[in-house]
Amino acid sequence: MANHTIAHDVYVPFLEKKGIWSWLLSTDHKRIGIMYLISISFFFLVAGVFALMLRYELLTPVSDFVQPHTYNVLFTLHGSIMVFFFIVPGLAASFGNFLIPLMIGAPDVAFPKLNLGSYWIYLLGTLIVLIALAKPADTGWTFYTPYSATTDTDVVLITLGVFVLGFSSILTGLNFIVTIHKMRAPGMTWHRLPLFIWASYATSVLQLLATPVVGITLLLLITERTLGVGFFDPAKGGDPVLFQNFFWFYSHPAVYIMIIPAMGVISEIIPVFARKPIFGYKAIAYSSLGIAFISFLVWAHHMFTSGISDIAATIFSFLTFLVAIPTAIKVFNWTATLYKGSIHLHSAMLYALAFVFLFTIGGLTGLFLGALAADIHLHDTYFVVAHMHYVMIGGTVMGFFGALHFWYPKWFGRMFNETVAKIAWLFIFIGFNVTFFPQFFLGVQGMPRRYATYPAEFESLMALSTYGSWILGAGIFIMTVNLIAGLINGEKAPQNPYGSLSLEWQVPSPPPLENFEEIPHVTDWSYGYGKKK
Amino acid sequence: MGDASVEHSHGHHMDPAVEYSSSKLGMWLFLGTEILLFGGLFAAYAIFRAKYPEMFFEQHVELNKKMGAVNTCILIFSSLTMAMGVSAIQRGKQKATAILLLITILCGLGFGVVKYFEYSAKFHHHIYPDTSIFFSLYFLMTGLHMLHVFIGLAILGVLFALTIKGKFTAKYNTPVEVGGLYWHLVDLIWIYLFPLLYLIG
Amino acid sequence: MTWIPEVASNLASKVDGVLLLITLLSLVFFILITVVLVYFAIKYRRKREDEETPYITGSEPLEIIWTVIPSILLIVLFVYGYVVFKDMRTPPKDSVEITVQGKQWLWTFDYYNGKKTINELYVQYNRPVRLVMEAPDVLHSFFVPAFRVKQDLVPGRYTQLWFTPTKIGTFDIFCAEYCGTGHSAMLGKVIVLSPEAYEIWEKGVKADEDAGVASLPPAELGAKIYKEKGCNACHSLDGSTLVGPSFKGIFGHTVELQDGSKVDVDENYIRESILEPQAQVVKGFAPVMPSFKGILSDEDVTALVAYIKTLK
Amino acid sequence: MSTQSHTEQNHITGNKTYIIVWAVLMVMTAVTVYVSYINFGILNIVIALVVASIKASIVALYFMHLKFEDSITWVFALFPLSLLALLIGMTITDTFTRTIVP
Repeated sequence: MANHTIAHDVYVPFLEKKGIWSWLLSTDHKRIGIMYLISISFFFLVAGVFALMLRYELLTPVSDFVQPHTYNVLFTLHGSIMVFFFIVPGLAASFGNFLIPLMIGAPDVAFPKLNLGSYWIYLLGTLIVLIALAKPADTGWTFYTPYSATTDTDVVLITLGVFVLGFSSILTGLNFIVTIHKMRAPGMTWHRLPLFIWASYATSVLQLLATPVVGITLLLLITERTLGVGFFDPAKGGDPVLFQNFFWFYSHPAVYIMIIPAMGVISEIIPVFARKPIFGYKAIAYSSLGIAFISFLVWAHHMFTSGISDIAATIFSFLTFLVAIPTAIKVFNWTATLYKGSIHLHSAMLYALAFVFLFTIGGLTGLFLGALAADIHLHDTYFVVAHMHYVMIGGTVMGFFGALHFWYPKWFGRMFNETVAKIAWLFIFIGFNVTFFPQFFLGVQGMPRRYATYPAEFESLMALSTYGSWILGAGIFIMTVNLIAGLINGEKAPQNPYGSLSLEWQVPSPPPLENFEEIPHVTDWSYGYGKKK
Repeated sequence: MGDASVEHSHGHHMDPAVEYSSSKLGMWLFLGTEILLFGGLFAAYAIFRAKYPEMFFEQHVELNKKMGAVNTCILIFSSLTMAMGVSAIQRGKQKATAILLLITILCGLGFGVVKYFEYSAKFHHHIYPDTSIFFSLYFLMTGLHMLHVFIGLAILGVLFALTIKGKFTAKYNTPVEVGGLYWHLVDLIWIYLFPLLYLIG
Repeated sequence: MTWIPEVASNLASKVDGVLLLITLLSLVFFILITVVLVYFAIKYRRKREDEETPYITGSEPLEIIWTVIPSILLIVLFVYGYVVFKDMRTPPKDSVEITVQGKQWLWTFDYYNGKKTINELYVQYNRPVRLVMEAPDVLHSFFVPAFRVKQDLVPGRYTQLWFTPTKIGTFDIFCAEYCGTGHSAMLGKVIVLSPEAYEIWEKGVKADEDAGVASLPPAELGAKIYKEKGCNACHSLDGSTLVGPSFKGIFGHTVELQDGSKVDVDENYIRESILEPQAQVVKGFAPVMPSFKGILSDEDVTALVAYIKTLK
Repeated sequence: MSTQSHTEQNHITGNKTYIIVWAVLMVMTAVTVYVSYINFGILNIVIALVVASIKASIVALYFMHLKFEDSITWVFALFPLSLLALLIGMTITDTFTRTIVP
């Protein structure tokens, strides 16, 4: 054990203080990050268990494990919790909080108290939804009207909870934007910023400006159920499709709120383990902003069969193809970064490579759904389910797991068992593909989503998918146990185990209370690996 | 704010100039969010106004134009006193600031009182949010706006109390200016609500 | 196992063309990226800790190439998707018009000659059909995989779709927009008849299959109705619970109602439950069954009662 | 970004400017109310919205000091408005171009 008694610069790791209030009242971005990390991981596991139950029910074509209503409730909870409690706050709130000040050389975010407030609002939202579980909604996470306005399950509370969570998301985004604008260390110019920061910035803009629209939409749904307002009720002159327009105005950008931070993570992991400068820094940086911007323009591609006008469908299909371009550019640049590198297949790097591979599949299958004629056939089938999970698990969750393994030593000051981590990765990679790849075929064959029972002709592929979910579940279980075991008895982590040049690795592990003894002066970007000619 | 139980406050480490510009930028960002929160209602208004012009025309006459106009004047005046209050504190005039803030608060309350009479007149005539699409819009838009008036009043109340306590000076007055921005937004939204609902319906 | 459902409409092959082109392009890019990724990951594996790597930060020509080429391909895909979409959205003038109603959780079809069917859509081989669709309750979506057509039904307005069947046979109809508890049971069939068979069906001389109907014993007629009118979507025969109570052994049984009172399941209770389903709902089930008044004749109801009696 | 922070801090608008701004706002309010009593057809909407937008701009520029803010504040003041325009524009495009079947 090191002796901390040396006079001047006493190193107090931020994890030093104990006791529940030292957490719940802490305005330290690293502690708030951990609280988010614990919360979102908890909800990820809970919603994951729901997913396993859903898949178990789908093992056979008939209802034998749960009844259709229960099945519908389960997929509603699985979707709502995964989306609003795990993946939207997700990387942004946990790793964003932890990393943004460290990476830009700041002692904390711009508004530390507001940051803590955001977390409390998040907790409040979870509390409301917890109460809503007394009579859980069966609407699906999309809350489409008129069903959501008429079902006799409790839609009001769960949407109110989501509304509250939205404010947490908005305030976090606001905080990060101001932090990135105002708190950068001297010399940390925009073009020296780590790409995770660019990604976080783009995400924050989306959180700030897309979330209020879903807020008001859900509020309108609540007033529809409580006050008898009829904007979405055809009997009162309203339009159910309007709800979808409003909902997707947020929820499509929300997809990018979920995925862009993961893209940022990948852009950090790959150069470190390839020991190469990131290829096409500016292209990756600006494509994050580009994706964020275009994401506002494509929402109705979720609605090609919903009864929107053909003109609107055509415009949105065209714009949808545009968003594929910046995304493709990123994939090419990540791949090119590996060229002539010195590649170390650390578990974090394996997750990063899995991300590139799976996200490519997710992105390419998106083309099917963006093309008007093809989408007519594939919409609301398992093809969409598979595509969405390839982007969300293959993309975001792989990025999340990669981030967990990559920054684990920095955050907690300990190491996990690398061999076990690799085994877990293998399970997750195989399990994921076995679960979701067959669903592309199911979708093409016409198997609709959200079916509690299904025609027998789909049984073999559905069963295969269920078996895959068991492998995936096992992988996540092994990974969780491994990471928790590392916290308890892992080796002490060195300051910079991978030789990264980014600022967060230049402070001790775990970082001290206010990050830097002295605010650093930045003179170069953080990707200067390799030998300059 | 002013949560004393927070273990270690980073705020003190921040350069005041950075803190000032950060707070202002933060508030502007929040106003952007607010605009899009109202945005859903504005979009709904646009669609249903275009779909049912007759309904909007026939029903908007039920609204009391005079009361709406009075409230518009009240809010614009409160914006004036708010802006003057910010200038006053930037010059270090604490007393003038307190008085101006108080007038702003009274205007806000006055707005609330007028709105109260308007709402009760509507209820008296059995007009409720579920009466028609137009009145749904009327109640939701003005209701959400009213909620913002109340939040604004709460902020102004805190600012007023702190001004009296002498917390703000020519050097440190960020909260007054930032709070003022919020109050102006309340005015800004009303500037649109008034003609949309009362005048052109 | 087939990769794709059979091609049974004029639109299906066009949609398959789009699917095929995107599949090919996707495969090219997928293989390209995967091969390069795996090759690099193996070729440039770190062998020694002190390996030197070159300082390469990017390449403008490459950036331009991999921006421009995908952009062009994407525009091609958009245009192709749009051209076929336009076809799918433009019904020919001479289409046969059929009104479709989707409600929780069955399909009804109204034909121009006053005929009405439930969960079975009769169309003629090689003759374009235009479906005008509406929903009284919530969103539904009419989806026939073999025809590659899908369109949501939206309360408060009409939506449409069209197709020309190019294969005689029976094809699945799925509801593809989530609509509540019975969503996955909201299934139907499109029955494509040859012109001759269609003519017979059209004239209502319910020729071949229905010829003997009148003379069928009631229980057998009931069994037929049970399947054709969609009772099977919600009521099982094997005792398992779907949306509504199972028919197995229900006759002569005493059931508990929502308000806790009890009622014997006799002929009159079954009759009432078919014609006025909301009157006495069995406890634990949602009051969601539509009325079959006007859809089932008295004889039909009697036949159903007779059939339910046989389900011990 | 932080190059011009010194000017921001020091700008104090005089009360005279505020009162002029206020007077303009009041006059414009009177104008819209007056115009609303005359029937110009579709022009009523246009006039009301144009006047409201001018009023809103004046409030933002002077009362809210947007005139003296840096470019990033301008971006975040205007970008939400363009998104709002997009939301309204595209939902309207959809709603009013749906083909009417029978």
